[in-house]
Amino acid sequence: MKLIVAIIKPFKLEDVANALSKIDIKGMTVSEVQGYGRQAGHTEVYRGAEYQTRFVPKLKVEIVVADEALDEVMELVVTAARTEKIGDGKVWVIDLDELIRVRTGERGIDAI
Amino acid sequence: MKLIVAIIKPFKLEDVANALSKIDIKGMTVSEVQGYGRQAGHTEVYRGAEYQTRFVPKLKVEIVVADEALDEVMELVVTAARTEKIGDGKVWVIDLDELIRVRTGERGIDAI
Amino acid sequence: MKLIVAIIKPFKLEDVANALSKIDIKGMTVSEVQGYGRQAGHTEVYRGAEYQTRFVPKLKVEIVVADEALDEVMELVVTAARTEKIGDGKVWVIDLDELIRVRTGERGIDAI
Amino acid sequence: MNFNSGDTAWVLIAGALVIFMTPGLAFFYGGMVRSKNVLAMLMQNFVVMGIVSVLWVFVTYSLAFGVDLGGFGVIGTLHFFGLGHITQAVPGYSGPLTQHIPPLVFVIFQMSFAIITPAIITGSSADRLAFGPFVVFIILWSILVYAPVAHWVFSPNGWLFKLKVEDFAGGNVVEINSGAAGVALAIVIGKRRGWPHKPMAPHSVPLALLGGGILWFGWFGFNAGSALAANTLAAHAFINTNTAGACGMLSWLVFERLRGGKSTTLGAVSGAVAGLVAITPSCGFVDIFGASAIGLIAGLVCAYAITLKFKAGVDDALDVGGVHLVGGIVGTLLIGVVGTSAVSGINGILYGGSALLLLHQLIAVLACGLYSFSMTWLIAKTIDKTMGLRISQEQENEGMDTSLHAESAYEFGSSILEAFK
Amino acid sequence: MNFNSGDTAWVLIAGALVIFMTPGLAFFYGGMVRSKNVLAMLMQNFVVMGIVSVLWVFVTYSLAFGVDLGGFGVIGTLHFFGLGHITQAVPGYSGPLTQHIPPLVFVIFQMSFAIITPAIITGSSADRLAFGPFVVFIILWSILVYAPVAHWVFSPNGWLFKLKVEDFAGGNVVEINSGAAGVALAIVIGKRRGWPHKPMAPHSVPLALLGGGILWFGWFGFNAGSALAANTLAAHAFINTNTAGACGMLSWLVFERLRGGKSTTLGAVSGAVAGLVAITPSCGFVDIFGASAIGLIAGLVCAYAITLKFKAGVDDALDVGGVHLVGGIVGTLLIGVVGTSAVSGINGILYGGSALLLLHQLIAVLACGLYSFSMTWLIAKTIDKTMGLRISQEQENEGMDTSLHAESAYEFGSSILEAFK
Amino acid sequence: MNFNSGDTAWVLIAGALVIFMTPGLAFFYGGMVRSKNVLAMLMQNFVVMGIVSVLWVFVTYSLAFGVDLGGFGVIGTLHFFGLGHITQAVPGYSGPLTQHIPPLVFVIFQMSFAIITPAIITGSSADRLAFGPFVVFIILWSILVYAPVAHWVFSPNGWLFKLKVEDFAGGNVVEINSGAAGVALAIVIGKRRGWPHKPMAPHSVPLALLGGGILWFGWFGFNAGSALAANTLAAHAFINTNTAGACGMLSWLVFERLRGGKSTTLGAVSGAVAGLVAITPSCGFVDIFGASAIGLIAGLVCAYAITLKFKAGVDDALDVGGVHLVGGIVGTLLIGVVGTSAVSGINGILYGGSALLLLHQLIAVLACGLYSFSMTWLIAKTIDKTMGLRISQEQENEGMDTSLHAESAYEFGSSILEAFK
Ligand SMILES: Nc1ncnc2c1ncn2[C@@H]1O[C@H](COP(=O)(O)OP(=O)(O)O)[C@@H](O)[C@H]1O
Ligand SMILES: Nc1ncnc2c1ncn2[C@@H]1O[C@H](COP(=O)(O)OP(=O)(O)O)[C@@H](O)[C@H]1O
Ligand SMILES: Nc1ncnc2c1ncn2[C@@H]1O[C@H](COP(=O)(O)OP(=O)(O)O)[C@@H](O)[C@H]1O
Repeated sequence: MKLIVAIIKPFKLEDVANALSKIDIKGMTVSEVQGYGRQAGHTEVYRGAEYQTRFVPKLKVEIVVADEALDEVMELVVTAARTEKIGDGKVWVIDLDELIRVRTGERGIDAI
Repeated sequence: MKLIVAIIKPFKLEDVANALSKIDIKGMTVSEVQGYGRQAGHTEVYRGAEYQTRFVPKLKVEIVVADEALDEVMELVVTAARTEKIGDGKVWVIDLDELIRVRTGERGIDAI
Repeated sequence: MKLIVAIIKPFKLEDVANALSKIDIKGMTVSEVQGYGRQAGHTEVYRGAEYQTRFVPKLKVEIVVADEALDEVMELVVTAARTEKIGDGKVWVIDLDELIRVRTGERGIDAI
Repeated sequence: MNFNSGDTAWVLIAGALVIFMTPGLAFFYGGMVRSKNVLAMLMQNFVVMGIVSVLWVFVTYSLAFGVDLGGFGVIGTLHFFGLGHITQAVPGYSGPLTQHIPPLVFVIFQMSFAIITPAIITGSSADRLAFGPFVVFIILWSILVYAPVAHWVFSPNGWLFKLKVEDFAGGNVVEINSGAAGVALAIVIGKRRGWPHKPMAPHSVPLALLGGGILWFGWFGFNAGSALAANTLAAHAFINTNTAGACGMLSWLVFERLRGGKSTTLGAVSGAVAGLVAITPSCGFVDIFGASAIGLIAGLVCAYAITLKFKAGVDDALDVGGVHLVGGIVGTLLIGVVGTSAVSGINGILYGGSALLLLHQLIAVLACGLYSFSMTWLIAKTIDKTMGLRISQEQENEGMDTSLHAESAYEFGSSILEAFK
Repeated sequence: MNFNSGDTAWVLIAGALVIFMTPGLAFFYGGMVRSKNVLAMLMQNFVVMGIVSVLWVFVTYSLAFGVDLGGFGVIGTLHFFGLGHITQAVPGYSGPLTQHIPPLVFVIFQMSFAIITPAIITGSSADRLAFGPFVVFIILWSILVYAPVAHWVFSPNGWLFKLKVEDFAGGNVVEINSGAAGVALAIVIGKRRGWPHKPMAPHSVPLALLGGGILWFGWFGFNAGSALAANTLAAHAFINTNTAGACGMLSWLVFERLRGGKSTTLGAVSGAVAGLVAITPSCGFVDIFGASAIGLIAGLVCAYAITLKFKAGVDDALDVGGVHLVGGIVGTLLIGVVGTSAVSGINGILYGGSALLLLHQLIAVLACGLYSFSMTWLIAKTIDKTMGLRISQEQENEGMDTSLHAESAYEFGSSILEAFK
Repeated sequence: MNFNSGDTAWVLIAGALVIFMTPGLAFFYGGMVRSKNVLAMLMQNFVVMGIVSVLWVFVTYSLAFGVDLGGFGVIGTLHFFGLGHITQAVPGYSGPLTQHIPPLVFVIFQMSFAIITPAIITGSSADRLAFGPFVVFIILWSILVYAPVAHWVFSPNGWLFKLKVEDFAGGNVVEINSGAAGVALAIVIGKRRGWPHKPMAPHSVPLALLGGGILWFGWFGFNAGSALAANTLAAHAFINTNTAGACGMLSWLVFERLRGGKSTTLGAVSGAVAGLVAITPSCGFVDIFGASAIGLIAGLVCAYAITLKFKAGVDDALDVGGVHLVGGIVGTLLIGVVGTSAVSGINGILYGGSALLLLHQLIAVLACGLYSFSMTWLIAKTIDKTMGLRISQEQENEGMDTSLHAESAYEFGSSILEAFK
C-alpha cells in the first residue's frame, strides 16, 4: 500500500474529494498546515506596522491506496487540485509497511 | 526504526497513552485532523439551513519505535483505540531511514 | 527524494527557516502539533483545581529534499533547532517514492 | 427653558444604549459570517457609525425633522444644518411635552436610530459587498431613503404622521425600511459563490449571542426611550419589549421543534430579535397580552419567512428581509388589531377600534416598504454600474478581511505566524 | 399620579442593567465550560430569559408581590395576573415613597431578579443537564421556589419581611436561593464523567472575563437600583458594591498566593463576584468600612469554600454553592455585625445594635437556604424519575452543542469544513 | 438636602458606564496582544479596578478633592479619609449647582476616572511587565501622580483650576497624564524581544473591536456625565463626543488610504478612540463644528503619531503615547482655538477669545505632561532597581498567561488537552 500525501489549496478540497469519490475512494484524512514556498503570502497591517506573511494556509490530504490504484489516484488528485497558479502544492508518495483497521483488526488492502 | 501513525477517536487518546506507558513508551506526537470515511458526521442547523458534516474530528498519533517493538506497540494501540463502532480509525506503518534527537544529536534507536 | 520531518520548539522555526534559506531551500510545510515526551508541560490552575499539562506545543516541519541534499539539510535543521534543553525534538527521515508539483505536473527532483 | 432632568437623563441614557446597539449588531452579524469575513462585517457596521453620525448633525437630521419643505410632508429643509437653530423645538410638536427635554437630546436620540437602520442592511449583502461602494451606498441611502421615510413617519409634519399612522419606535422607519432595503440590495448584488449548496456556517455563535445580548439590552433604550420621558408609558414600552422578545424566542424554538429539528441557540436569539423587531412599532400601544401575541406571532412568522429566500433564490445572507422586513410588518399591522387605549389611547379592532387604523398602518407599510425597496434598488444598481458593487471572485475565495482590509481576525495558534513572517 | 421622573429613570435603567446581567452570566459561565458545551450553556441562560420573562408578567410577579394569600406571609395570590390592577401600589407598602415610581417600573425591576436567579443555578449542572427537562425545571422552580422566597423576604407582607429581616438587594432571594438550589441540583444530577480527575479547563477565559465585566457593570443596577430612587442611599449602595467587589477580588488573589500558587485571572473575577454577592444583601446598610470587610471576608471564605466540593464529592461544576450560597450567607449575616445606622437606620453588634438582628438574619438564611435546597432536590428528583434529567454518556462525550442543539460554537480554521461537508 | 433626582440618576449611570470602560479597555488591549499574553493584559486591567477602587475611597479621593493642603493648590489633605465627612460639599465649589447631587455621587463618578487612567497605561508596557511590580507601580502612581494632577485640574482649589485652565472631562487628568506615563514606562522597561522586526499581530481583532465598542458607549458617561447634570450642557458634551469619535474614525481611515494602504478595522476603532480622547477635555466648550474639527485633526495627528515610536525606538506597545498623550494635547489646546461661548461661556481665538486661554491650556499640558512623565519615570526606575520591572526572557518566550498566571486563555481544539493531561 501507498500513502499519498497532497498539499493543496484549501478551496480545492471539494474538487479533490469529488474526483476521488467517482472511483469509489471514500476515505481520507485531512489537516490544516501552513505552506512556505514560492507563493507569497499577503500583506497585513496593524496600526501602521506592515508586514508580509510568508506562510500560506494549505490543506494536507492523506490517502492510503492499494499499489494498483496509485497512479490513477495521483493523477486524479493532481488534476483536481490544479489551478495553474503558483502555490498549487505538491503530492508525494510513501510506501507503507502495514495498515490496520482499528475497528476490526483487518490488515493490508482489506483495511483501506 | 518504524513510524506508527494512528488515526483515532479523540477521546481514546488517554487510553492509548496509558497503554503505551505500561511498556515504557513515553514519547509521541499528536495532531488534530479531520477524518472522512464510512462514519458519518453530525447534522448542523443554522437558521433553518440544515446540513450533514462529512468530516469527523480525529487525532493523529505518531510514534517512532524500534523495529523489535513494532508488533507489540501496534497491537497495544489498536486494542486501546478500539470501540468496535464505525470510525475507529486506521493505523499504518512507515519505515524510517534515520532518526535524530535534536538536543544531543544521538542517532537511531538511541534517539527514541 | 527524502522527506525530512522535524518536530521542533515553536520559537525555533525562524532559525530553521533562516538556516535553510542560506542553502537555497525555500519550501516547507509546517503544522502545529502537541508533543509528549520527557519534557514536562506547565501547571495550570482554574479556581483551585490544579493540574500539570503533559503535552507541549511543538511545530512539525516537513521538507522534501533531493537525496544528495539530505545530510546537509538534516545537519542544518538539527543545529538550528537545538537549544540543548530537554524537549528540543526529533528529526526523522522517510524515503519517498515519488513527488509531483501540482501546478506543472513536474515529477521527481524537478518538483521540489 | 425649564427642562425635566429625569426625562432628560432617561432619553440621554436611552440614546447611549441605542448607539451601543450598532456594535452589538456588528457582533451579531460578525459571529454569523465565516472567519475570513468577520472583520469586513464589523468594519461596515463601525463605519456606519462614523458616516451617519456626521451626516446626521449636518444634514439628515434637518431633512428628517426640519421645517417641512413646501408643506407636502415629504422632506424637511436644511433649517437645522450643522445643528443651527437647535434650541428651537422640533417643528410641528406642540403642547406640554414639547420642551420637557432639550431639543438637542432629541437630536441625539433620533441619531441613534439613523445609525442603526443602515447598519441592519449590511446583513443581507454579507461576504461580498466591496468597501468603497459600500461607503457611497450608505451616504446616498441615508439622504435619499432614511431621511424622507423618517420625515414621513416621525416628523409631526410628515404625511404619514398626519394620516395618524402609529409607529412608536420605528417599525416603519427602522425595521421595514432596512428590511426592504436589504432585500433589494441582496437582489442587485447577487448570490455568494456556492450559495445555497455550500455550507456557510457561523464562525462564532458565542459572538453572535454576545451581539444578541447587547441588542436586547439596547432595545430598552430604543423602545422605552421612545416615550421621550421616564414615565408609565416608558414602563409599558419596556415591559412589552421584554415580553415580546421572550415570546419571539420561545415560539421560534417551538417552530424548530415542530419542523422536526433540534432547538438551536441561534434560533433562540433570532426569535428574540424577531419579537423585538415586531414590538418596536407597537410597544407603546399594546398591553402585555398584545405584546405576547405579537412576540409569539413574530417568532413563528419570521422563522418561516427566512426559509423563503431559498425558494426565491435571493441570498439575503443574514435574513434582513425575513426578520426585519417581515417582523416590522407584523408589528406595524398588529397595532391595528391588538392596540388598546388602556395603554395609550388607540384601540385595535379587537378592542373595538375602527378598521381605519389598520388601513392606515397598511398604507404606511406599503409606502415605506415599496419606497425603500425601489429607491435602494436604484441606488445599488447605479453604484453597480458605475463603481461596481461586488468584490472579485478571488477576494471572495480568499476572504474579505485580508483582501479588503489587510487584516486577519484571529491568530490563536500563533506560534507559526509569530515566529516567522 | 405624580411620579418622580428622576427616580423612574434610575430604576428603569437599573432594570435594563440587571436584565443585561443574564447574558453576562451566560458568557461568564460559557467561557468556563469546554468548547463542546458552550452553546448549551449559553442556551440555558438565554432560554431562562425567555421563560421567566413570560412567567413573571402572568404569574410569578403576582405570587411574589400580590395580595398575601390568607395572611400567612407565605405566598401571594393571582391578583396581578397578566399585569392586571397594575396601577395599584405594591400591597403592603405605604408612606411617601410608595408611589414615587410607577408600579410597573417596580414590576420590571423585580423581573430582572426573577430572571437571573434561576440562571445562576445553571452553573452547577453544567455539561450534563438535558434541555427539555431543564425547561420544565425552570418553570417549576420559578413558581415553587422563587416566587415564595421572594414573597417572604421582599413583599411587605412576607413573614421574613415582617420579622424585620434585612435584605437590601437579594442576598436571600437571589444568592442563597440560587446557591442552595445549585448544590441540590448538582447532587441529584451526579458528577460529570471523569470528574474530578480529568481536567475540564475553561475553553475561553476572555469570554468568562467579559461575562465578569458585564456582571460588575450590571450589579450597580442590581444593588443601587434596589434603593428604588436616585438618592444618597443609592449612592451608598453603589460605592459599597464597587468596594466590596474590589476587596473580594484582592482577597481571593491573596488567598491564591498564600496557598502557594500564582494569582489567576479567573481568580480575580471569581473574587470580585464573591464580593459582589456578599454585598448584595448588605449594600444599603453598611458604610465603606463595612463594605470593605464584607468584600475581603467573602473573597477569602468563598475561595476556600469552592475547594470543599472536591472533599464532598459534589460536582458543582461552576461553583454556584461555593460562591453564591456561601457569599450570600456571609453578606446576610454580616449585616448583623457591621450594619450601621449612619447609612440606613440599622446597627449591627459592632455598632451597638442588638443581637436580635443577627438572629433574624440567621433565621432568614436557614429558612431560605433549606427551603430552596429541599424543594429543588424534590423538583429535580421528580423530573429525573419521570423525564430523566441527564444527557446520555454519548452526548456527554460528543458534547452538548452538536448533540442537543445541532450547532458547533466555533469554526475558525474553516477551510476544511467550509470547502466540503 | 434637596437633591435633584434626575441629575443624580444621570451621574450615577454615567459613573457605571465609565467603570464599565475599564473592562472595555481590557478587551481593546487584550485583543491587540498575542494569544499567549492576553490574560496577563486582562489581569492588569481588572486588578486596577480592584486596587484603585479601594485606594480611592480611603485615600486618593481625599488627596484629590479634599481640603487643600496649605493653600498651594498642589494636593489635598486626608480630610475625607474612608469617606469621612462625605456629606460635605466638595471643598471649593459654591453656587446653586454645588449640592444638586449627593457628594457621594461625585465621589463615585470621579472614582471611575481614577480607575481608568492607570489602566490606560498598561497598554504601553504590554507583554513584559511583571505582575508584582505592576501592583506596586499602580499604588504608587495613583497616590503620587493621579491624585495631585486631579487636584491641580479638577479641584476648585487646584492651581491649574485657579489659573482658569479648562478641562471638561479629563484631557489633562486622564489622557495626557496616562499618555505621558505610558511613554515613560515603555522607556524604562525597554523593548519587547524582537520588536520591531518581529511581527506581533493582534490575536483577536474582534475582541479589540468589542473593547472599542464598549469604550465608545462608556465615553458618553465619561464626557456627558462630566456636566454633572442631565441638561443641555450634557447634551452638547454627548453629541460632541459622538461627532468627534466619528470624525476621528473617518480621518484615520483616510490617512491609511492616503499612505497607500488599505483601510483597516483596527484603524477605524483606533481613529474613533483618538477622536474620543481629543474631545474629552473640549466636549463642553465647542459646538458641532469645533467637535468635527477636533475629531478630524485628532484622527490624522494620532495616526501619524503612532508611527513615531518606530523612529524613536520606544516600544510603546499599544500606542498609549501616540493616542492618549497626543490626542489629549490636541483636544486640550484646541479649546483655546475653537471654544465657543455659545456652548459654555469660553471663546477660543477663532471666536474672538483671548490668546491667554490658549496659553493657560499650554501651561496645563506642559505641567501635567512633564510631571507625569518624570514622576512615572522615577517610580518605574525605582521599582526596576529594587524588585525588577520586567519578566524573564523565558517567560516572555513562553507567554505571560501560563508563566505568570498558570492559565491558558483558550482551549478550542480541546480534544487533545482534554483527553489527557
Ligand atoms: N521542499 C518542500 N518540502 C515540503 N513542502 C513543500 C516544499 N516546497 C513546497 N512545499 C509545499 O508546497 C506548497 C506550494 O509550494 P510553492 O513553492 O508555493 O508553489 P508551487 O508548488 O506551485 O511551485 C507550499 O506552500 C508548501 O506547503
Ligand atoms: N483511505 C484512507 N486514507 C487515509 N485515511 C483514511 C482512509 N480511510 C479512512 N481513513 C481515516 O480513518 C478514519 C476512520 O475511517 P472510517 O471509514 O470512518 O471507519 P472505519 O475505519 O471504522 O471503517 C477516517 O475518519 C479517516 O480519518
Ligand atoms: N517516540 C516518539 N515518537 C514520536 N515523537 C516523539 C517520540 N518521542 C518524542 N517525540 C517528540 O519529540 C518531542 C521531544 O521529546 P522529549 O522526550 O520531550 O525531549 P528530547 O527529544 O529532548 O529528549 C516530544 O514533544 C514529541 O513531540
